[in-house]
Amino acid sequence: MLEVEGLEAAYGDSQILFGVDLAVGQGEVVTLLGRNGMGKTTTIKSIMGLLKPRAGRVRVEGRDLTGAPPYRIARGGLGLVPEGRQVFPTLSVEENLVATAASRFGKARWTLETVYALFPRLKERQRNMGNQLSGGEQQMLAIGRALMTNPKLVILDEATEGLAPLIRQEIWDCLKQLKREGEAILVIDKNVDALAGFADRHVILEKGKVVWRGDSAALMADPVLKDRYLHV
Amino acid sequence: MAEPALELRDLNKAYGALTVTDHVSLALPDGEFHAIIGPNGAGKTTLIHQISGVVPSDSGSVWLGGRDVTGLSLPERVHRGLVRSFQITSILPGFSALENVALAVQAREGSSFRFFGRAREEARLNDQAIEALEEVGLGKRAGIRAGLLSHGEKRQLEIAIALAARPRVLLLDEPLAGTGPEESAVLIALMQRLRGRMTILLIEHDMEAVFALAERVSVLVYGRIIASGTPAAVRDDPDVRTAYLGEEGG
Amino acid sequence: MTMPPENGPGFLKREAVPVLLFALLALVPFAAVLGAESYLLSLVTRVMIFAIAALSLDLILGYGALVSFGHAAFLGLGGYAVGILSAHGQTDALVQLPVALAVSALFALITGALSLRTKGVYFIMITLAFGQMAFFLAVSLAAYGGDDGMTLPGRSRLFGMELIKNDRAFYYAVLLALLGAYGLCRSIVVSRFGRVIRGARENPQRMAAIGFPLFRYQLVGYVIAGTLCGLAGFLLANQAEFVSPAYMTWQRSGELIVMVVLGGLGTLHGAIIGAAAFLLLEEWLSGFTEHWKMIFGPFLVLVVLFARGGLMGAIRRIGGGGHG
Amino acid sequence: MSMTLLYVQTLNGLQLGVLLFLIAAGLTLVFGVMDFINLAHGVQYMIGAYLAAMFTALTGNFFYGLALALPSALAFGLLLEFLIFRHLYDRDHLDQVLATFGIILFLNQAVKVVWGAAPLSVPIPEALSGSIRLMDGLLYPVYRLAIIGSGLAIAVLLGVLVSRTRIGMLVRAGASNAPMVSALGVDIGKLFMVVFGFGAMLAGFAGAMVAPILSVEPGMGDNLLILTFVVIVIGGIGSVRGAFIAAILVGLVDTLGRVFGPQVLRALMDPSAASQVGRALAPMLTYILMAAILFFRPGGLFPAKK
Repeated sequence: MLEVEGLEAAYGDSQILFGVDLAVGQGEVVTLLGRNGMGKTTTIKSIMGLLKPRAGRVRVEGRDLTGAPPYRIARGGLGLVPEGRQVFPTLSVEENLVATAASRFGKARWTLETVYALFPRLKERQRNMGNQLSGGEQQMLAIGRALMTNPKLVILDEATEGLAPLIRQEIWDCLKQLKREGEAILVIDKNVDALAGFADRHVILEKGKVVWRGDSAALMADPVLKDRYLHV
Repeated sequence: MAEPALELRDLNKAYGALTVTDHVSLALPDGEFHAIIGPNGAGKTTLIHQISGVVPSDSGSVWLGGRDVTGLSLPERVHRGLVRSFQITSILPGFSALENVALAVQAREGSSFRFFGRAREEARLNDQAIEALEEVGLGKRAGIRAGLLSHGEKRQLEIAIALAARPRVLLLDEPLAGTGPEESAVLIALMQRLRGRMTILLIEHDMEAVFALAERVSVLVYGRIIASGTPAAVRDDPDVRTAYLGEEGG
Repeated sequence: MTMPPENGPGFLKREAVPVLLFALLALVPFAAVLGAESYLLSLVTRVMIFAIAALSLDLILGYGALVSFGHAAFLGLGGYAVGILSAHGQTDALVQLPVALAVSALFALITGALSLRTKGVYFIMITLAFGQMAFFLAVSLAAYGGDDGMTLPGRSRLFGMELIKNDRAFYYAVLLALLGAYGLCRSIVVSRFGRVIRGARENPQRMAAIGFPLFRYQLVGYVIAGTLCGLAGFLLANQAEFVSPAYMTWQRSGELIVMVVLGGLGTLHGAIIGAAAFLLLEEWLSGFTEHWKMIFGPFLVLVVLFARGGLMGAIRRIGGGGHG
Repeated sequence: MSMTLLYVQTLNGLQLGVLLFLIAAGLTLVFGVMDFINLAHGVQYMIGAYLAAMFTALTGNFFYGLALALPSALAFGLLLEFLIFRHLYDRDHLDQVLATFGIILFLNQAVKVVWGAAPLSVPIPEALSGSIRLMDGLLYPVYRLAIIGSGLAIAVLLGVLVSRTRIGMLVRAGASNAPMVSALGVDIGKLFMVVFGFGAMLAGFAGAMVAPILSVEPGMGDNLLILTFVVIVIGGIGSVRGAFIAAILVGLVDTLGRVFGPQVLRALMDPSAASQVGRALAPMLTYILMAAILFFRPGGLFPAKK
């Protein structure tokens, strides 16, 4: 589905990624873990073409899209829920969902109805402007917006960052449901325990390099791992 | 009791319906090395912007050595001794390292409404600048164009610029962001040397650095300070582990 | 990379371009004796006057990255100060020049204070609008010729004497003014003040964070530039013995920008070369065809798309010399 | 001052406002979505007028002329975008200013070569000639009413387009966060071409509509362009709604100021001084208005970004 090989990226002369390898298969949930500043968001930006990679390959379903403009990568089947949510402030909730909606691969799984069913709260606020929402609602909107492009792989960059515990739980429940429905997901988060419950595989980044990869059982079995790479 | 060097009283900031900082209060006694940690989106950078005067607060006040500086602009706060660095390297790439620092000296002392004389050759400014550069270990690189310095050296330069402004309170916004291991080590040693010489408020993700440097640590989550204390106390605080590390239910 | 000492043996080499430039300008009247004296003198006088205007713009555009699109207004203000005072019988430069400069400075202070509150595209459009405001003001001055402009009774006097009536004397007066303006700008650029302005071009946020309230410095820079351009306006009115709203059309402001960029941003002698290049090119092309703008327009587009750094950039690339 | 004069001048102001809006609408979106400063937008207006004059002369019918001028103006705008503008999007504002300035120099001269230096005139179409009595003693030319009417109709249409359609949503989204729109699968370059072409056509339409009442001449778009900038700055870059309100405001202030400024002053000072001062002040009114609005709202009335 998504294959990333030897990805290197830099802002100006400060290199952030030093050869990241990553793969997400059909219907698979993969997490990208690591402390802040280790290059997780940069990895996502490089995958999406928002940052031109210095080296390496990004393939979506076997097609090489390295260095392609973001819209072509998105059309390849990636739906981005960006860090900081970035909902469109001057569009209403419904417009945020509809504006970039698409169904590029046959019949649309996600429509206004199904997204509203997933997030009833959004339906209540459909006439509100993007900047009139709380943080949690903005996050739901950003997820709904990505789903409306009917992607093959949803990428969530810090989707629960800065949210209250109850709202977080709601977001995770939603991810679980997406997984049950066969959606492939690449998720960045720091809440290892919550993710370990339903993610298939994990990748840990440390200073721009992959330092560990494995399944949930292996991750949970090794407490040293968590303390070393993820914790305070 | 002596006035705190820096005091935040009930700072608030919201963008639309989104609360970014939520009743933040904090007092740093003179000479303390204090660190703020917290997840992305917790409002750390906004808080630094509010303290330094880049972003106006919705309510609350900032006090510097017992004086209210809430209404002052960023440059005015610098003149009162409140100096900051930036998360994304912020230097003058076309100027030499020396001139980057000399400008900070120039801003601090004497008029800049002088239209004659070569500023670059003013020994009074350059001597102090050299001093600050040597302090951070860039003495030999003074003549290099700042844009040509390595990333780590740029971070050092930023600290030299801040030092040249003679801060009483120094705000460091993720000084280690984007640095490699060797570069980090140099910067951590530098911060170690600054400890106790001025009041320092550090925002940083590198936990090892934070716990090695800070005397006290505050944890910012959802724009609120949920814990504040010695590194050891904060590390073991169950609330911190739940809220920050996501260990729901312990 | 330490700077070479100011008066070392490298001085002539480093300063070759400006030294050569001014030597050339000083010799023009002698070459003019060979023929077509009045044509050449008046053309080069005009070049020098516009060079002063371009210099003043370079100060804020090249060194301060302030894309001011209303700079021609100051040409007009300086010119109209001469025209209006002359119309009321006040023909002495000792009165006219201070008034011309003061009016320009005041206009710069007011419009600058408003424009500098904004950034980027807004700044460009607002300076453009204020320039246009000055233009329409001149058009509406029916008592002073309105649309058609006004003819001056003669050149300004100095202590009641007609010192610059002679074209050659006027030429040297303008050369002196250009030299003075150039020297002043050079001094400002390397001074403490100039360093603040240049710093603001590179990174305004950094400058604010080390304690510079930039608005004040940029405003003073804007006023200096406007005042200096007012001087050019004073000279222009004297050369043509005529002022009209055409001095301050927005196209003229655009041409001033073109001069600065052609010569190379932030190189003061580049502004002089740019002014010369623009006016001589105009003169030369319009010798071929009245539609010279059809050649010049695309030329400009091509320069933007393919040649960065302007003519001085090209000279530097060929000569391999550096400039701080 | 008579009430009739006030009505007539208000209508004139409205007409100027509507024209300004037609030009400003495309320009403000181009600024907003691509952060691109396009000085050459005023020549689109001029080209529209020339095309209308040419096609009207060829077909002998203004409406056919208009119908042919619109797609031609669109095609011309797209051609410019393709040849030059798209290479300037990631350049700085100074480069954009210079290159589009070069385009103005070229086109203002080119129309002289193609259509001659003398102004062209277009007869007012038969169906819209004459005046209509709006009320007692108030006669107003039908054609000018047609301009106001069609302008307002387009404003409404554009409002619907921007607020109701997918393209409109994308344009608004793009004005606040273009990279995000792209990351969601929208080709922002193509979106921009659509906006640009449409904007060029609207400006061309404005030019075509005024062809019968103004003289069609080189440089006719230049001064209007500056007023359009004022409109955009007042309205807030990237906002169509802001552009509409600001355009009407500027149209009214400019027109009424010129006519009534001196009259108002006459009540305050002696007549000859009043008419002098009034005539000098009137053309500055618009700019004073702009300065005042910016003083309180540096981002304009309806800023599209945050």
